[in-house]
Amino acid sequence: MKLIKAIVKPFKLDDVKDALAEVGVAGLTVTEVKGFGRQKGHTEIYRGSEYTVDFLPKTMIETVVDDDTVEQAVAAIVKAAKTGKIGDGKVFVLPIESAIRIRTEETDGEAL
Amino acid sequence: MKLIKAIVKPFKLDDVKDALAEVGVAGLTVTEVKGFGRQKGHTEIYRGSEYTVDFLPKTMIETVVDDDTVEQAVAAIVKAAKTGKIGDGKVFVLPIESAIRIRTEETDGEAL
Amino acid sequence: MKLIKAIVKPFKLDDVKDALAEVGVAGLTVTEVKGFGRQKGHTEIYRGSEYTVDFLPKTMIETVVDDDTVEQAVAAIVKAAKTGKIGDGKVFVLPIESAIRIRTEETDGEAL
Amino acid sequence: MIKKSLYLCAFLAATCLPEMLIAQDSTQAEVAAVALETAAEATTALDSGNTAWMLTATVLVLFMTLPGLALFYGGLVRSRNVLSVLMHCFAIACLASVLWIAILYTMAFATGTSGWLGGFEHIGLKGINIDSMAGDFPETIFIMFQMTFAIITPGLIVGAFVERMKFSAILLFTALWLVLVYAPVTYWVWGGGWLFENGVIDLAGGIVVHATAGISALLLAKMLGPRDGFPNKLHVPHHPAMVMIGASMLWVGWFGFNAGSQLAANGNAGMTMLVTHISAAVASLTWMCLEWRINGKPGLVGIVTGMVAGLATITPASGNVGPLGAVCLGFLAGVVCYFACGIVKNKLKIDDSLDVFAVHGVGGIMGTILVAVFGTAVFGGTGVDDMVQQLSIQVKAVGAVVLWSIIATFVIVMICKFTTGLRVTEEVENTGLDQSEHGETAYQFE
Amino acid sequence: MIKKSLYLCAFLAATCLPEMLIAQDSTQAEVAAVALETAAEATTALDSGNTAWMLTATVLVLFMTLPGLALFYGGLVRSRNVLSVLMHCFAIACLASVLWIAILYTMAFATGTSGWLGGFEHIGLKGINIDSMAGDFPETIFIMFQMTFAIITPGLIVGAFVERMKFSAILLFTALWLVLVYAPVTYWVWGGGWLFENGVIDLAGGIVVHATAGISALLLAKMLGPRDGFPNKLHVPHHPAMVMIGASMLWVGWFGFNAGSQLAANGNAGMTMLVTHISAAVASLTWMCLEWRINGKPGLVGIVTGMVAGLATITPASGNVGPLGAVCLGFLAGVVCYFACGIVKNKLKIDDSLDVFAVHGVGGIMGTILVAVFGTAVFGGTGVDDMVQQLSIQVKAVGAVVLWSIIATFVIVMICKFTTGLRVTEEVENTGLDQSEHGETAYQFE
Amino acid sequence: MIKKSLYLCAFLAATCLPEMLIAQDSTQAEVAAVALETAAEATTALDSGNTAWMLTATVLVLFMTLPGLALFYGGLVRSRNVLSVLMHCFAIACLASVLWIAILYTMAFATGTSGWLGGFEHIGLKGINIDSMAGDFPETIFIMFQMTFAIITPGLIVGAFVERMKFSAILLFTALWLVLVYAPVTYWVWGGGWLFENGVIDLAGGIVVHATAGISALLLAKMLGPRDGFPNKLHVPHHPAMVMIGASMLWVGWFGFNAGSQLAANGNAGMTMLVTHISAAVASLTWMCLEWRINGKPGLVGIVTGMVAGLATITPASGNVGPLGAVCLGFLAGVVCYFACGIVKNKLKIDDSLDVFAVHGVGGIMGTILVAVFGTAVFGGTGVDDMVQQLSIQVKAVGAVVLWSIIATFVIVMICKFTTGLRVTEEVENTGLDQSEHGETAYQFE
Ligand SMILES: Nc1ncnc2c1ncn2[C@@H]1O[C@H](COP(=O)(O)OP(=O)(O)O)[C@@H](O)[C@H]1O
Ligand SMILES: Nc1ncnc2c1ncn2[C@@H]1O[C@H](COP(=O)(O)OP(=O)(O)O)[C@@H](O)[C@H]1O
Ligand SMILES: Nc1ncnc2c1ncn2[C@@H]1O[C@H](COP(=O)(O)OP(=O)(O)O)[C@@H](O)[C@H]1O
Repeated sequence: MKLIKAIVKPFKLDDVKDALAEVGVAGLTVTEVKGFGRQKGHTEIYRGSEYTVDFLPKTMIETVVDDDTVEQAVAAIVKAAKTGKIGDGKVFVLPIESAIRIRTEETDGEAL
Repeated sequence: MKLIKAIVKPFKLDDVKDALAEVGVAGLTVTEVKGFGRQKGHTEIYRGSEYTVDFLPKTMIETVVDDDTVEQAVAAIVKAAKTGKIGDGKVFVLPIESAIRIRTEETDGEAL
Repeated sequence: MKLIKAIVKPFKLDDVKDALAEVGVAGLTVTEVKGFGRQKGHTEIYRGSEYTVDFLPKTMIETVVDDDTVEQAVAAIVKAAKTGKIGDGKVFVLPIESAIRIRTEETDGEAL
Repeated sequence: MIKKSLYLCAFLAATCLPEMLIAQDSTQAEVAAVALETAAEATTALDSGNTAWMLTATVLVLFMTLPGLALFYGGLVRSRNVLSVLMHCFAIACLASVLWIAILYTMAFATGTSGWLGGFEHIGLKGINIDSMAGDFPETIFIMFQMTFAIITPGLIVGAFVERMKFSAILLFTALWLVLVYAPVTYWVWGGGWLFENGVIDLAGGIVVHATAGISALLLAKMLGPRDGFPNKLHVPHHPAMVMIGASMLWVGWFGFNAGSQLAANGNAGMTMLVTHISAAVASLTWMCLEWRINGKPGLVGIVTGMVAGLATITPASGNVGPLGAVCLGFLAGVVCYFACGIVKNKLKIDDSLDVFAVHGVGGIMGTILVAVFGTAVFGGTGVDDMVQQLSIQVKAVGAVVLWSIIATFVIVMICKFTTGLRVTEEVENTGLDQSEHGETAYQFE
Repeated sequence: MIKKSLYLCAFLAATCLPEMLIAQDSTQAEVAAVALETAAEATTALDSGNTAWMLTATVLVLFMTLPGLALFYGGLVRSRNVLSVLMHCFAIACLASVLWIAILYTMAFATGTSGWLGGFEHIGLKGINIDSMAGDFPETIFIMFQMTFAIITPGLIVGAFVERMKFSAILLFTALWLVLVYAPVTYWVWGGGWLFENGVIDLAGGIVVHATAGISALLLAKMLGPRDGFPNKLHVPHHPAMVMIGASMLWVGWFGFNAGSQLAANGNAGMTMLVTHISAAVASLTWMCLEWRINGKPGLVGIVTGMVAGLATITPASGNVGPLGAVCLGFLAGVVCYFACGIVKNKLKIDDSLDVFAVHGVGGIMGTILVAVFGTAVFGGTGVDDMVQQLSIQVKAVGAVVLWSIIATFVIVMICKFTTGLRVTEEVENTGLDQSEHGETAYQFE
Repeated sequence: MIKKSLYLCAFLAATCLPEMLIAQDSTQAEVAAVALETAAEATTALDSGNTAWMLTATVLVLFMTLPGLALFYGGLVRSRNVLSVLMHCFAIACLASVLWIAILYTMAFATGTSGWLGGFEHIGLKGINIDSMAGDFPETIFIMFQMTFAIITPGLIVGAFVERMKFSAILLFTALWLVLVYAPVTYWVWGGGWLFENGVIDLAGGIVVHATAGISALLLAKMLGPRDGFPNKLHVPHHPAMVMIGASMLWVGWFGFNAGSQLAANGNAGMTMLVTHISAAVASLTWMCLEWRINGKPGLVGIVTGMVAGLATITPASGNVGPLGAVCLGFLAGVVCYFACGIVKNKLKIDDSLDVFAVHGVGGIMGTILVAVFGTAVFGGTGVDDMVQQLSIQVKAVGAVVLWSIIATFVIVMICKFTTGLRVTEEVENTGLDQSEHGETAYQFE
């Protein structure tokens, strides 16, 4: 099992969710985050003074998938989230050692 | 050391925290997240139109524990967070390579 | 590649970001979290009644770096985030199996 | 629901009978203070200045509830229940408005045949037209002005049952309470009823508004039971700024409430405005200093609570005290209500969640009684010649109203219990009323 | 931009010519209802009470837009667009104010040479001074009072184009719309023009405000196209509490709107206030009950929408109906506007995003027509003697104004399309207008 | 603390002596503009219309501070300091109220023995009763109306010291500032003092309110030092919608401020309302256009700041200019204050955090001086016959008041420094004042 951690542009969330559903991933957890990277922040100007806003709003999608679904899932995310413009984000894959569904105490593959 | 990542129903946060304290886990980090899974979202109806709310509010609890505490900690979380109803959430366990406490620069086991 | 997960005091975010930039880490993702640890929460008193606030606002910084940058990056974070007072936070290091930049589909080292 | 409440009315009427016979002695109010001649009798010419002020005052008092009180309360609850609180206040306002024109106004202000209840000649506003006068301004405005009081009074009770009471129960409770408590007590005190006859002083509702709401709130909270987590694991107010916004609106609106109750733009209204303001300011500072001293930190929720306490306390007295009396009442409001909050929670162990009783009930009752003291010339007041006699009238009035509020509220709550049910399920309480009862989410910041 | 709009004026003037000749027959308004003698002619003495009320009413109506309407609308959109909505309302208010004194006031209220457009004698407020009177209060206040109507009317249209229209287009649209639709229609109905001559009833703007804004909003929404995701993937209102705050301000401000339109603090104002309130309360409860029944849950956004529907509906009728008529109108407002919302979205498939047409347009038109019914003595109303005749006048008036609004709005939208452009790019829409168009972020809670 | 301030009073009194002797020549104001006869002298009958308007105006001005100004400022700071700003405004309002009745009112408005300070006959409101009149309305209302000015003026200064000043220092500063700056200057200009004698024009407080607050704010900000991160690493306003809500309340309330200062509901009040509104609208649009041009994007915070600048600028002039003058003043307000913001930050490098000086100070001073120009008949104004002479009076008045504000503020800040201390610790600043100073958290959205 792997944890896929994708950081994408906020308005792509629905597309990514749908794309994941299509490859059979039906569980995910979403966090509103702020990102800093090549895409530079912006300045907001109030009363003639500039304020630098370094961080941009991003959405982090975390989903745990079976080993053999990882590739498809990552591909699905990349496809759905891509705009081709800077700031599209990243996908990271981390190892998971175990998983458990709280309601049923099923573990690992069954827990997803 | 392991990172336990538990996604639970928001109102269970206090119970989980207390349960973890009981098995000696006294440090944790909490994020408000939105979850998508078997438990379906809901519709909100405004002025006669339906709006689908796919994501449900969930709480993500992350805690790093020693290898030999993992099992108890997971069990404690599961017990405290369970309502038996759909949407109770998951617990994932990830490997951690190192830890450091910023204040003292203690590392690994001592850092927790 | 590793994922560095640092939980720090919120007002240290800018310092940490600058410190990371100095060691060449220019991508990171930030989440507002609530922390529970040795630093105890506080009580707020409204109309003569005490309300315990167990959780303190913290900022979680996640950054994925090359294996050979990890040490410097962790050191930079620790240095920048330290106040020496309780509640300074932790740094955890997790293994990453793969990374991909959505925009270009570059992978691993290139994706960062 | 309607059948049941009618039944109750009958029951209560029967209960009241003996008392009514006793009260029969008291002659009818010769000239009702709130001079309500029907159009036929109206002789006073319309005064456009007073009319302008009463229009404005009416707007101000409505503003106190919508959105003032709603925000004051809404900011104090958890974020998952804030919409429900706003909904309670809003729906109660609408319901009270409709009941007011249907039946409450006539029960409260039409000339009655005994000292216990007004007549029914104006049922459904029968007989009211553009030319009807209330003194030197149109009766329609008097109806509206008084309606805003009937709106805010059950609104105040919301603070007692937030985060756990069923919406249907709230509506039923409100309707019955307005009919059984608010309308009769208004008649007794303002409409020419027996307390009015006795010469009770209550300019703007220490008895009619704050005592009734405060006592009923306490009893309702007790019967409803506490919120999950009471008293030690409750959550902090989710939005103190919202509390402050609401409180500020209450402050400015309260000038309509108190100075408007003089029913004219004159020197009395001016003095009422002045003493009202002074009491609010002094009570705020008093509460702030107490918090600073006791908790180490002066808080925003605290200072604005002090303000509300100061306003509730001066309300009945604001037509009789002078600046000195206002300073004293404000100070007492700050001190007494501050400690009352703790007592209700820690000694009585009642989850009167937003301190309706401790702030409004205690304040209103205190002001009602103390007007007998601070309304004397010694304290720069006017209208109280014989302090002791007035004191006894005031105490009697408070006693009677408190007693009646308790009896009626008890009955009403029992009715709700066995019809709509009182509380939401534990699951609903956990999820929050916004989502579960109203299908909405308060903050969707993406 | 200015050149273009002048050109348009000329074009429209030419178009109107034939109609104007026909209308020539109608004699000049002998005594304009809104009695605007210039200072020279003024003979009525100033009444300080009426003046006080008109000052207050003006403040109340401005408060309806700033911040009332802005919040009512702002809470309904996504959090990434809330500032843009507030900005629209604010900028429109400023722009309307400047245009009002420059040219709109004279177009709407100066004595014209035909029934179609007011004169130009007060261009740039020429000839107005401290002593100018409008009846028994200063004309300056009349100018201000009417200005607040010219502010809120284009403000209402904002609800049709939120989350996607270019800011520059909004400004241009508003300017042209005020000149081509608002000012003429105001003259027709209130300023002594042909509909006024015909005896149309519209106390506070069922036609002038709600019908014009509602129809234009619908057409604009259609021409602009829907938001991304319409109709099935839209996002829920981001802040229902903000909606309720705004709605409450609309409610209290509406007393200035309706009762202020009586231009005096008298019995008419009182009755207008009363029926206005009743309609709002009844419509709110009606809407709430419908939602409860149909969706299973009574929501906050719903109840306050009902309130607005009730207020829009009573507006034209509030000078003529009695309490019973108000109850009926409120009930109809709740039912009809409720279903109208669904029809616009699901049947017409127009993204009139915040239901400007379904709530304001439908309500205003309904009230305008039904005043002929409920204004009769049978329903306790006043001023309508011959129901059938009045009905025909009302329908004619609505028809003419709707027609003109459609024509003019179509032309204006085309102008905007070819000058400023109408819509933001898809990327801007995705990012949100706050950031992209105004460079700001609404909520920075760290 | 009290001892110290008394000592300071004595010191200042001594300092003033020489000047006082010089001023002795000027005869007592024969008939104070703000005609304050004590009850004994009152002969004018009460006018209910004017009374109604003054009651309303008082409510409006209080509303400007609570919650208007508080929100305007609160939205501009970081989310961790918003409650502290609301607390500052609220506590200052209460403190100013109490001081006003205790001592400030008599210092400002009782007949003094020199042109420098009012008498002490009304200390603690001694001698004021229900029958006391101020012209044709009750003196109690005049006291309240003026009190709301004493509330908002130190409230304005809050913008200079947000996010870093100790709460105790704020209270001490406010108390001393009201006694040493506000009350005397009010007497000079409005209470019959030497500037009043000289014929200075300042209808509603360009000098008394905006110049004093603006200058003192600038000096205080300088002495206090900048916030951590100034000027390049500051944080954006956390809640522009809150800023806009507050600004809107300021706008509507400002009609009470300016038109209320005419102390009657008459043609003067009407014209004042009109020009006030025009200036606000023009300044808003001007600021918006400048931002659009210079930054590429018109922002919400910008347009509402323009509005405040427009209102501050017209304030002193609003009794004398006509619509044309208002357009000019509005335009100048937009341009000059816009650039003043940048100058204070970038040239003077003073962290006058919310631009109190650049907006209020500069605006108020500009309006005070330019009333001599735009108040002439040439620009459609009234009351200024000799422009040059009036100009010299206005400049002299501004000069004297600015000088005195600087001296007194300097002394007061030094006093605070050595008693309460001025600034919170760095740790407190980092954590935020809400938590550290007031023990509360602003937003708990779970
Ligand atoms: N090394 C990293 N570790 C964690 N998150 C990162 C890293 N680099 C970028 N990110 C996240 O990805 C987002 C997009 O990255 P950015 O460099 O701006 O654009 P792109 O992905 O198109 O190259 C950032 O805002 C940040 O949230
Ligand atoms: N594969 C997954 N990866 C990450 N988070 C998941 C995954 N599946 C579920 N979750 C999280 O767990 C929550 C509960 O899951 P759900 O399937 O609704 O109910 P249950 O856990 O009872 O089967 C979801 O809302 C989501 O936040
Ligand atoms: N075992 C843990 N797992 C995850 N997060 C932790 C853990 N221990 C502490 N934290 C996080 O680090 C923060 C600081 O820890 P704390 O024990 O209060 O102080 P210190 O790091 O100075 O010892 C906590 O608020 C929490 O967010």
